[in-house]
Amino acid sequence: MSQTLAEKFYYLMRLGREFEIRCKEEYLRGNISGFLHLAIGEEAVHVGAVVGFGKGDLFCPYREHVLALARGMDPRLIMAELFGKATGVSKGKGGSMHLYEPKLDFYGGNAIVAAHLPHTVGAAYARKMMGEKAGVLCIFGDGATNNGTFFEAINMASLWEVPVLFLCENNYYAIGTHISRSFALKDIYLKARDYMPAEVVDGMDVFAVYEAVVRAKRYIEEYGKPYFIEAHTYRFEGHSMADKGDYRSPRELEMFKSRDPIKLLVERSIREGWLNQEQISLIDKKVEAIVEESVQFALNSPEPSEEDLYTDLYCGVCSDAIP
Amino acid sequence: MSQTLAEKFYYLMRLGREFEIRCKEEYLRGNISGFLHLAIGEEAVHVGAVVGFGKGDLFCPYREHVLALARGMDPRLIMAELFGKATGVSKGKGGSMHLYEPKLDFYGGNAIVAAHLPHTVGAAYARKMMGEKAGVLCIFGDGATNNGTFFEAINMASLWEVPVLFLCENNYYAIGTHISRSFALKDIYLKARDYMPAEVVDGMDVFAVYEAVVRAKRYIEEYGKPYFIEAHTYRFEGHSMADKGDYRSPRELEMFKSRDPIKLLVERSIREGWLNQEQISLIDKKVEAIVEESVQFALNSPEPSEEDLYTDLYCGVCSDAIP
Amino acid sequence: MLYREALNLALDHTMEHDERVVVLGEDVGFYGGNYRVTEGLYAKYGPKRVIDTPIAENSIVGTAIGMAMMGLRPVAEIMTINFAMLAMDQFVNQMAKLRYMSGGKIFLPMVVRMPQGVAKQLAAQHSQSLEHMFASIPGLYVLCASDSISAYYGLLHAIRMDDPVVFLEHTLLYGMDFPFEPMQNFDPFKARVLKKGKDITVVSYLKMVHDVIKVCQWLEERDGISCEVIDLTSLRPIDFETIYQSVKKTKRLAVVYEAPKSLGLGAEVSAKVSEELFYYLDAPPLRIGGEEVPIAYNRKLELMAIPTPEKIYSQILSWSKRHGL
Amino acid sequence: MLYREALNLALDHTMEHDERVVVLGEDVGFYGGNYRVTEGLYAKYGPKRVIDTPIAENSIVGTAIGMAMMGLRPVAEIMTINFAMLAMDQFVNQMAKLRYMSGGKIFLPMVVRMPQGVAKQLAAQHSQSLEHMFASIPGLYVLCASDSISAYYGLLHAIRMDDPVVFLEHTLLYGMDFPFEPMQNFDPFKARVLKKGKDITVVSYLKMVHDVIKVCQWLEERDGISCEVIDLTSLRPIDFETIYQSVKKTKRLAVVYEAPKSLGLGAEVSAKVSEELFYYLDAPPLRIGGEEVPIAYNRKLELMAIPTPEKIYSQILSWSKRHGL
Ligand SMILES: Cc1ncc(C[n+]2csc(CCOP(=O)(O)OP(=O)(O)O)c2C)c(N)n1
Ligand SMILES: Cc1ncc(C[n+]2csc(CCOP(=O)(O)OP(=O)(O)O)c2C)c(N)n1
Ligand SMILES: [Mg+2]
Ligand SMILES: [Mg+2]
Repeated sequence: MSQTLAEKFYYLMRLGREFEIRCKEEYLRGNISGFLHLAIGEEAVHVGAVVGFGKGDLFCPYREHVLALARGMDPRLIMAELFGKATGVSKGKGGSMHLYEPKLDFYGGNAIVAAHLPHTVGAAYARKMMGEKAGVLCIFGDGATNNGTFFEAINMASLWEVPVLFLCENNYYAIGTHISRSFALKDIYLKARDYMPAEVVDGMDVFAVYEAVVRAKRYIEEYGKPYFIEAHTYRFEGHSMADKGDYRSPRELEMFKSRDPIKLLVERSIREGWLNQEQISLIDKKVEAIVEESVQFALNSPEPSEEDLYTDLYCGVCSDAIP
Repeated sequence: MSQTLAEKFYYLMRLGREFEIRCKEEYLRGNISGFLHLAIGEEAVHVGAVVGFGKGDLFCPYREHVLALARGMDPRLIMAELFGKATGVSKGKGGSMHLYEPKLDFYGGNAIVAAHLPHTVGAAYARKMMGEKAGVLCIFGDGATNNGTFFEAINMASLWEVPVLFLCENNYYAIGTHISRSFALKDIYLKARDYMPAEVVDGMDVFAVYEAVVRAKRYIEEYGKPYFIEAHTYRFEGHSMADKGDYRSPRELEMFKSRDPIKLLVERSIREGWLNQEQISLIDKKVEAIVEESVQFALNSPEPSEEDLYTDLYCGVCSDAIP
Repeated sequence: MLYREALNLALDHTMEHDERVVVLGEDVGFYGGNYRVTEGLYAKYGPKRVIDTPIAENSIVGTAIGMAMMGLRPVAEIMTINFAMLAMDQFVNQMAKLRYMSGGKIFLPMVVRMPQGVAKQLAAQHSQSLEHMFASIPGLYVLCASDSISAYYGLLHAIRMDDPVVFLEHTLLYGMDFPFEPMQNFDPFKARVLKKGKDITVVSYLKMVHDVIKVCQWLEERDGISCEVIDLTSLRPIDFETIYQSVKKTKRLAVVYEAPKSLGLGAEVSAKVSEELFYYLDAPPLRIGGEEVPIAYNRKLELMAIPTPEKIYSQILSWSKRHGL
Repeated sequence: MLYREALNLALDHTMEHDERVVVLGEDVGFYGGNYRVTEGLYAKYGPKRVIDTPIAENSIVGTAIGMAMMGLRPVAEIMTINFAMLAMDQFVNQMAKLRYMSGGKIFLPMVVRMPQGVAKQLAAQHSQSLEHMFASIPGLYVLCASDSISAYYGLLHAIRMDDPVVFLEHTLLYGMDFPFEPMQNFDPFKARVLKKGKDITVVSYLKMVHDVIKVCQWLEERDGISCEVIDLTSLRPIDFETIYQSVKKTKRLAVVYEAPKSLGLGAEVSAKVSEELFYYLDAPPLRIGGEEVPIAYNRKLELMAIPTPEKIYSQILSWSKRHGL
């Protein structure tokens, strides 16, 4: 079990990491543009949570490549989206911050901080009403918890008893502003603990995240009620490609990099005998090939056509279900 | 001391009560129109808080006649405002929900639920920066605490360490919706207790409110930080004149009416020897005269003139202070 | 049939026939709604489908979006358009854009209903016509209803659509009684020609339509001026074809609306007609809108700030005279 | 001087001379601002006057209102206009109305600055021109700046005013270098005639002004058409006098702006000029605005959705030809 998991985690985290390193290169090459937010350093949260949550709907903020990959979205379709191509998962209309695939129960990407939180409450309400138990995984940052919308959603989720797992990835910064400059409490989970079970987890340890999420998932499925997890993590890059991230001391950065979640996973997996160097190399090769293929796919894909300007705006049909 | 206070409380609460009973009559007579929210039943909170707070700025919701009276606003100017007259405290442009008098540090009346909360944070920030200690009294309802703006303000007040006394008057209802249908926690003060000292007080007992507010005021002045009080109270009337309030059981209404704050005050004052029947009658007469005078004043006041349509919109001048 | 009853019937009808339709908003459930539009629904369909919400407008629209994503057909009520200002992010950035940004993968079969306009002495924060803020956003449909027929069939249509619809009502219409007749194929995207005429085309919507009809009778009786009255039941898109047809005939256009005159629907209708029918026009398009002020509590100032039948009448008359009618 | 530097200098100047001026917003302090407009101010004036806020737009504007009530002169930054949708209640219901509702007892000497418009591939939720939402609200002033002179003097003027001002910038202008010269008596409420001409009046504002200037050179060189270019540095109120004077001369009006064409500033300028100068006009007023879609991420679709110099050129040209120039 742990072995299978370790392999899966390593594959997904490595895929996420290499995919995003390549994104960065393609951005500098001019193939990707706009805001590009990398999750390098935060892979344990993204992979641990998505794998641990399993079946259910996923709602993310703008930093969602790794989340999409972990959910099983085709890397080629993501890369094509970042390249703005018609083959992209959102037909080139969304870009990095707007990956959607309802077939995978993956509901984006949202570029407005905290705006998706009420969506998750409504989604979970609907799913529960329709008799589904799987619930919704809602991911957001530390900064998002200062916005009124966060509190409205927490209250409503608790009041209406809907199965949302609120997962806050606390990377200590909202763009250039450290949490100590933007909120009054020491711990984020305190903001939710009166409304639902709330806990803190080490977001650099993918197993810890995974286990916490599995526990939480069991709770929300069993009781049909919300749960809150605060995962401590760190982004190794700037907020987006537009930000150098130099408001953080080199010492701080070093400290967190010494706990690189992929490094931690590898060390532990080797120590426990879950993975050996050979397996790791094999995965690395596979990942390399996948990433390369995704770039080639994106490069070779067509741009949207001119007609696409006005498609996908309205359905243009009236549901015939209601007499 | 208690005697002086009892007399003051009785005078203000009786004035508030009679003033609003008269408002109701004048509304039915067609002299007052629009939304008229009466605070009948909630006088102990309004009077106890304003008297207890003393010096400092006051920000209120739309149910603010008694608060304005307790702050010392001329009843004639309030009544004239309700009559929409040019002599009204807001020149007839604001009406019941919008009484303002900066000379009394009285900053309204706001008809958008919770919208004034950030104003109080900014006001307290400014006052503190200018070296004033008195701080700001911010009054709002139970329903307001479900709005995101409430949480944003609580967080910012705590983060910026500004002297705001947040006073929530919990009358159990937001229009026709009981708190149990709109929020997830049992107690409102829980929403603030991680950010600042927070307590609950019996809002039907004017002395209890007064004492809690005096304590809180001492705290915000001494530390320059916010404080939270939840006062339990009840409105005896509908939400506004447009609402019959019949979603509440007669039993519930009776129960709360048996704790009418004015009745409680009179009983205790007589028991303790602070007031006698004669004094009470004297005050009642005085109040009666004041209310009558305010109505006469309003009746005899002129309407705004046609030119007033476009006055008070812009200052139209540029501050000459900045070179 | 009362306007409010028409809305209630449309909700009731769709809820009865489609379990996916749910209603949510402040006071809509147990209390029956502040304007009694949802009266009786709570008793009939229960708290799971008639949902009382906290006072949290952004999240009312936001949760409705989440519900719609998953296949429910929510009809959210924002108590009045004034409070919708708290939900503009969900309207403008979410509701209107999710379909486009997702390359068509997400669709939102949802309606947000709300009353707007100036009632009686509710003062500035409760007296606003803000339709242009919604009608200007690509990705939204904006319908509105001036009587019980457009209320009933318009709302029915809105709920049946698979796109997000903002449905505007008017506070003063709720209690008004209008003739009602069953209709086939009511299409809210088609403007209604409520009265035929030959001299002036008068375009209006919501409550102003009734004032316009009255004024047009006066004009006909007193001044022999014949107006064609067009009622917009959709503000996004606007049915310009119907307007063009009429203006080609009358050669004169007036637009009457309650919002401040500048930068509203009147500007759009006027500009568009100028663009398309410049050489047809015998007079500059006339806009009759509100004054550029917040609405005061005082009744006299309030009435000064919005079009009244008297003002509409005299403005149309003096404009017609100035321009040779 | 860089546009962003001009804004920074205006802030610095007023902060230096008036202790009541404070700056607040997300990342404006320690970080120096996401567009570096507030760079250096934190070090110079300290955290009490350069205030980092939580991501809470409604309360950023709301606290600024409270500060202004008490006599400070806050300059709040909303990171981009897209996020201002979360603060619309404070803009529309509070900032714009408090003075009027209080019968003039409250005044709000405050500014909210924010960039708007379409930059490069930021996608729908970060690419919007929403100026009409603010410019349509009585009680607000809405200024905007197209270059370093209007940025510096416009912002200076805004901060000096005792009324609430929304100050609009454009994301793509921050890094642009413009000639700067000290001026006496710059009045942002007076539109600027940037170029004299006799055939067509072209009204624009913010970034589009520069595209318009370029297009007008093309028109002059290639087609012998002479344009007068007017730059609006205020969107509420709009200086129609300057526009009228120009149109009386040219008899032709075009308005160029980035927002979706319908229901925006273009509609207002067009409608108003039709109303006032109907008999002067030799052609229908032309609006050149964006398409009625959210902005896609893909660069080609993005450029299709907004006016570009090429599109502006060809639209003006074919319109002039159609209408006999
Ligand atoms: C409502 C809103 N305000 C501001 C922004 C600009 N913005 C984008 S990301 C961000 C910081 C968010 O911080 P956090 O929630 O901690 O997420 P992180 O990027 O650290 O994961 C800000 C302020 C936005 N997108 N939406
Ligand atoms: C943002 C907003 N939403 C809705 C309303 C309509 N409304 C007016 S008062 C009210 C109830 C407020 O309840 P509470 O805060 O408990 O105050 P109370 O009247 O009970 O003192 C509502 C929903 C409003 N004015 N503002
Ligand atoms: Mg963060
Ligand atoms: Mg209440």
